[in-house]
Formats: sequence, C-alpha cells, structure tokens
Amino acid sequence: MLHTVNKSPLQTRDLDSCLLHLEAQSAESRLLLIEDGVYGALAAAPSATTLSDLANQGRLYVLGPDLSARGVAPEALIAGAEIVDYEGFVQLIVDYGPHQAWV
Amino acid sequence: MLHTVNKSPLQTRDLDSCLLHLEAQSAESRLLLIEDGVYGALAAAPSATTLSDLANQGRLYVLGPDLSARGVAPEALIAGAEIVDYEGFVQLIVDYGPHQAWV
Amino acid sequence: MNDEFDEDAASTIKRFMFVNRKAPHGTIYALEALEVVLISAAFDQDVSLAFLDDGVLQLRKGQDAKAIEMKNFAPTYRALEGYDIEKLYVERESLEARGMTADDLVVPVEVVDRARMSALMSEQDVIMSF
Amino acid sequence: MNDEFDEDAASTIKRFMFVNRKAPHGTIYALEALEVVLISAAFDQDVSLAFLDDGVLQLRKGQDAKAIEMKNFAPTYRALEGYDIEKLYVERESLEARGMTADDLVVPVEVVDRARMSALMSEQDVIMSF
Amino acid sequence: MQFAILVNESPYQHQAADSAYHFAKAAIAMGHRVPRVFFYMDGVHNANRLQEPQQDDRNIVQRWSQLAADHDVDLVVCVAAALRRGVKDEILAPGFRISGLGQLVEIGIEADRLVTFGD
Amino acid sequence: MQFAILVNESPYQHQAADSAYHFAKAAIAMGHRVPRVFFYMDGVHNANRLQEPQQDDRNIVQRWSQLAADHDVDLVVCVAAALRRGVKDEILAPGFRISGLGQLVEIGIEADRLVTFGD
Repeated sequence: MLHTVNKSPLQTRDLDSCLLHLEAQSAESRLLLIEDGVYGALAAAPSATTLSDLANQGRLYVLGPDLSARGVAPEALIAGAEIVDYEGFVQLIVDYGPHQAWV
Repeated sequence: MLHTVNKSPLQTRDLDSCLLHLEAQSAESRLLLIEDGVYGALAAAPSATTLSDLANQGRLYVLGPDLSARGVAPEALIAGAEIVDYEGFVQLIVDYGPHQAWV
Repeated sequence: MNDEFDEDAASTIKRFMFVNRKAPHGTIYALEALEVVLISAAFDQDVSLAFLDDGVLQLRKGQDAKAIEMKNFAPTYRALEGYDIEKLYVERESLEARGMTADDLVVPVEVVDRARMSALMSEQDVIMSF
Repeated sequence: MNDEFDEDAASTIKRFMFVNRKAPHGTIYALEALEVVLISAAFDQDVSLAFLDDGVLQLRKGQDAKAIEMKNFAPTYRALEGYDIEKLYVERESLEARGMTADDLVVPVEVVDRARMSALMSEQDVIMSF
Repeated sequence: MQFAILVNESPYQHQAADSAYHFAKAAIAMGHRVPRVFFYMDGVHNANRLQEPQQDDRNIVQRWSQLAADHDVDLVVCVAAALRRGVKDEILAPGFRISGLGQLVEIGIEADRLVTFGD
Repeated sequence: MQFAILVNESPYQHQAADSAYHFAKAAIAMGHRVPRVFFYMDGVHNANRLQEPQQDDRNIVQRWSQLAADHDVDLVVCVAAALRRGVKDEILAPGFRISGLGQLVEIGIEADRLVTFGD
C-alpha cells in the first residue's frame, strides 16, 4: 500500500503514527510525503533518524513540487529519499496502492 | 495574558509549544483548554506531568461544555484543573487578557 | 481488479476500511465519516472500521454533545450492527495512551494491537481515511 | 483601555502582535496573515510580527510556490519595511529544530530566544494568532 | 467591556464558529458588549444564507443573524477572503455585511479585547 | 487504470484541493482515467461558481470545470454535506452535479484505486 503524510511532523504527530504502522507492514508498503509533510524529510528534522531506515530501504518518496514551493533543496533531505513529481505520485499508487492518507 | 489551546496534545504539538512559552511568563498568565484541547487535561494523557505544575499553581482551566461533549468526567482530569463554563471563559479574558490562541 | 469501467464492476465485492483517527466534535470528520459508513451498508461490500490515535475517542462513553449544541452521534455506532457492519477494530496502544479500555466504549469492538491493525490495513482494497 | 466604544478609541496606539506558527502553502494561514499585517500599517499602531514553531518556515529562502501554481508571497515580507513594519521576531529554538539560521531567511529579522519571545508576547495589547 | 471576535474557520467543519458564538453569547449575557465579529479566511462561509442543516442540528448562520438582530452585533465578512471563496452579497445572510480588512484592525484597536477562534 | 478521487477540504484554505487537481491531471496525462472526483465535507465549497480569486492566483473552481469538460470527469458534490454548508444548484459551477454519498461508495467499488485528499 501507499501511505501519504501531508502534515509537518514538527506540528502534528501524524508522521509518527504512520511510521509505527508502516514498520509493522511488509516491505511492499511505501511512504510518500506531500504538502507540509515534505518538511519531515529534512535531514535536520527530528524525524530524520526514523525516516532514514525507510529511505535506505528505498521506501521513502517526497513530492518535488511541494519541496520547491517550500524552498527545500534536495541537498537538505536525508540520504536515500527519492523525489518524484505528480506523475511519480500516480505511478506509486499504480504500483503499490491502495492509498492510505494519514490526514 | 490568557492562552487557549484547542487541539488534542496527542494529535498536535500545540500544547507542548504553549507550555514552553507559558513557563517563561509571569504567574499572571493562564491557560484554558477548549474544544479538542480538553483531552490534554486527562490524568492519563502524556501531557499530565507538565500540566500538573500549572494546575497546582491554579493557572489551568478547562472548558466544561467541551468536556461534557466528549464524555470526559471531572474525575478523569488531573488534580487542580479548574472547570469553567463559557461565562468563565469570558471572565478569564476580562481578568487576564490579551488573548493568545495557540491555533 | 478491473481495468475497464464496466457494468460488472458494481457486482465485485471489495474490502472497504474506514479509518478514523480524529477526535469527535472539534472537527466534523468523525460525524461525516459515520454517514459514509451507513451508506456503504447498502452496497454489500466487506466493510470494516478502524479506530486509532484520537479516533478511539469517538467511541468514548458518556458523550453529551448537546452541551455544545451539537448532534449527539455516538449512539449511532450502536446502530451499525443492524446494518450488518460488525467489524469494528480499535487499537490497543491508542486506548492505553488515553487511559482507556474496551469498557469505556459505547459499542462492543475487537481490540487489536498495532501490528494487527497495520496488517488489517494492508489487506484492504479501498481505504477511506477520515 | 476604554470601557466605552467612543470615537477617541481610534486614536489610541496599541501594541499589535501577529503570531505566525504555521508552515506556508499547506494552508492559507501564512498568506492571509500577511494580508492583515499590510493593512495594519495604515493604522499607525505599534506592530510586530512573531515567527515561531513552523511559522519560521514562512521566511525560508528559495520558495517557488509557482511549482504548485500558488502565489509566491514570500518576497512580500521584504516589502514590510516600506510600510514601516520593522519588528520581525524569529524564535531561535524554532529555527534550530529545523536546521535553519537567520541566513536562511528572506528578510533581516531579530532572532530571539524562547524566553524573550514569551516576554514579547506578554507585553502586547492585541495578539492575532494565525 | 468590549469584545471583538475573529473567526477564521468555516461552520460545521471546525468547532471554531461554535466556540465563537457561545463566547459571544456568554459575554453579552454578562453585560459586556460585542461590537463586531469579523469573519476571515474560511470563516467567511459562516455568512452563507443558503445553509440548510439537518432538522436535529444547529443552524449556525441563523444563530449569527439572530445574535446580530438582538444585540446589535456588527457581522463583518472580509471582502478579499470572501471573493476568493465565492461568498457574495447575493448569498449573504441577514445581519452580515462585506467590508475590508481594515475593519478587523480597527476593532482590534477600539475594543478592549480581541478573541480569536481558528484551527 | 481508473482513479477515483475524494476531496474533503475547501479550496484556498487547505492545499488538499490543489493536490487532488494536480494528481488528477497527471493521471490523465499518463493515459489513466479519472471517472469521478467526489467532493465531501468542506470539499463541497470547491463547486461554488461565485469564486473570484485575485488575478495572479489560480482559479480552483474553473480548473475543475475545465478538467471535467476536457476529460469527461464526473464532479460529484455530496448533497448532505452541501446542504449543510449552503452549496446549492443555484451557485454550482459547470461540470459539477449534486448527488448522494452512494456515488462515493459506488466509485470506490468500480475504480481501481481511491485516492483521498483532506486535512
């Protein structure tokens, strides 16, 4: 399945909860950070440690247009996070759906 | 001043931030929990330890109608939290305003 | 799953999960989620409800939303059984973080741990998150 | 402060603080807060802006909201000086938690620690929180 | 005392409009005045007279209109926020008027307290 | 593939409506189909044709109408959510129609994927 988180992890606990559930799932589940959720992938964010494991497994994606809008350069992200555009978002749902939005 | 927090501390970090700032203020500042913020006053909630100090100083208030709506009995709250109704809310703003909403 | 949008599709049985993660009353999510659940009963799908994080608070006993002039919809969860919606999963860790147990809830539910909740989610065809 | 709603009231000078705690673009709060700030300039009050928590992200350099077809309003913070709005306070702890420093911001600001931010808040007559 | 109230969220979706209303009513019941409620951001949707809530639910827009009629409360909807969201004179409920953001700053200056309700 | 899309928040206030639109456009550009977008909760405000955003901003309602016209997307507004919030036929933009919640469940069954955008 494809999980999306759209809130900043410094403002809400949605990313925390999503990660706890994702860990218990098979390697076929993926996480895409969108909207204010993209701040979670900042190497400097408190969420970096937990997310790094996921990124190293190739299971973490970040929506590029939302990064650009927020002035977050790819170099500021944790290593291994893959940046995708909206077509990449669609493809993730094709490949890994159903979609679970951690709204 | 009178601070209000209207989000559950188990969902967002607004109460955390409010408390860090309130600690640095004079004893004349007060905190009122409203809407989903009232869950923060549950004795069982992770916020209980920090809030207890404030409650012991007589600086913590909880909006009663919002507690009733959510099925939270007064006995479930941390000791020292004072329950007020909407008129109590108004009086707090009269006595301690300006109002800072941690929305 | 069908790649074509054909008339047979309506006869497919899918596993539908309604995921509830928000507290009631502060926002309308809980109430309007319940309205979709009730409608879904008419479609003969395999429907389940998941309550986790602040969503478990939706089922808390003793809610009196009339205190803030709102609709008291908590009793409606008890009506779900009459619509043959019987799979209500509540996450144990979420209850515990709020000092609650199954006894504090308005309906009988199946309390599951987080790992089981995660597994249930990944077995669905359609997830509606509220 | 006046207990009566009289005509003299408009000539009072008050300390107005606009408190910004949300990230830009995910919600409209940052943009519409800035619109009030600009209007407030016409009223000759003692206006200041506070940026804390995710609010510091509003001032981050390099934002290109056109990437999501939204308005690029970050440059407008630079226009505030022309409206004689010069008190921009940014909380140090909030910057640090996001790996940022004053160099990462689109405008010159006064970086203050949390204790100072708390004190500034308590010195205001009117706080608008966005 | 004079209380100005700011509402930044839409009715029904968030409790903000309810809390603001109950606060205003309580203040008036205590002998205070609420000279103005300012509706900003999604708060402008509070002014839409086409609202038809279910029979057993509260009618948020009618409550505001009644409050304005009974206690001379000035219900101001921000013009910029309202245009963006499609709230115009043709769908405005009684007691509401559309005006500029200056009305918010002005009441912030004139009232003794400004109380904010948002999300 | 067939993508059904659910939008639960109002335009402008939250990014949800923007994200949903960009997702739908990308899916169609890739050769997929978006048979229906369902607007629920405050998402119903997306259908209000009275919206007049500023010149330099995107027009969210027009974007939806255009998408419907160009790619045969069924834009359905939930009747119960819309009544409560004052979104009625008289202010409905082209391409939108008001119908029941059953239309959401139905498309959830018929489409290959349901994608949700909310707050």
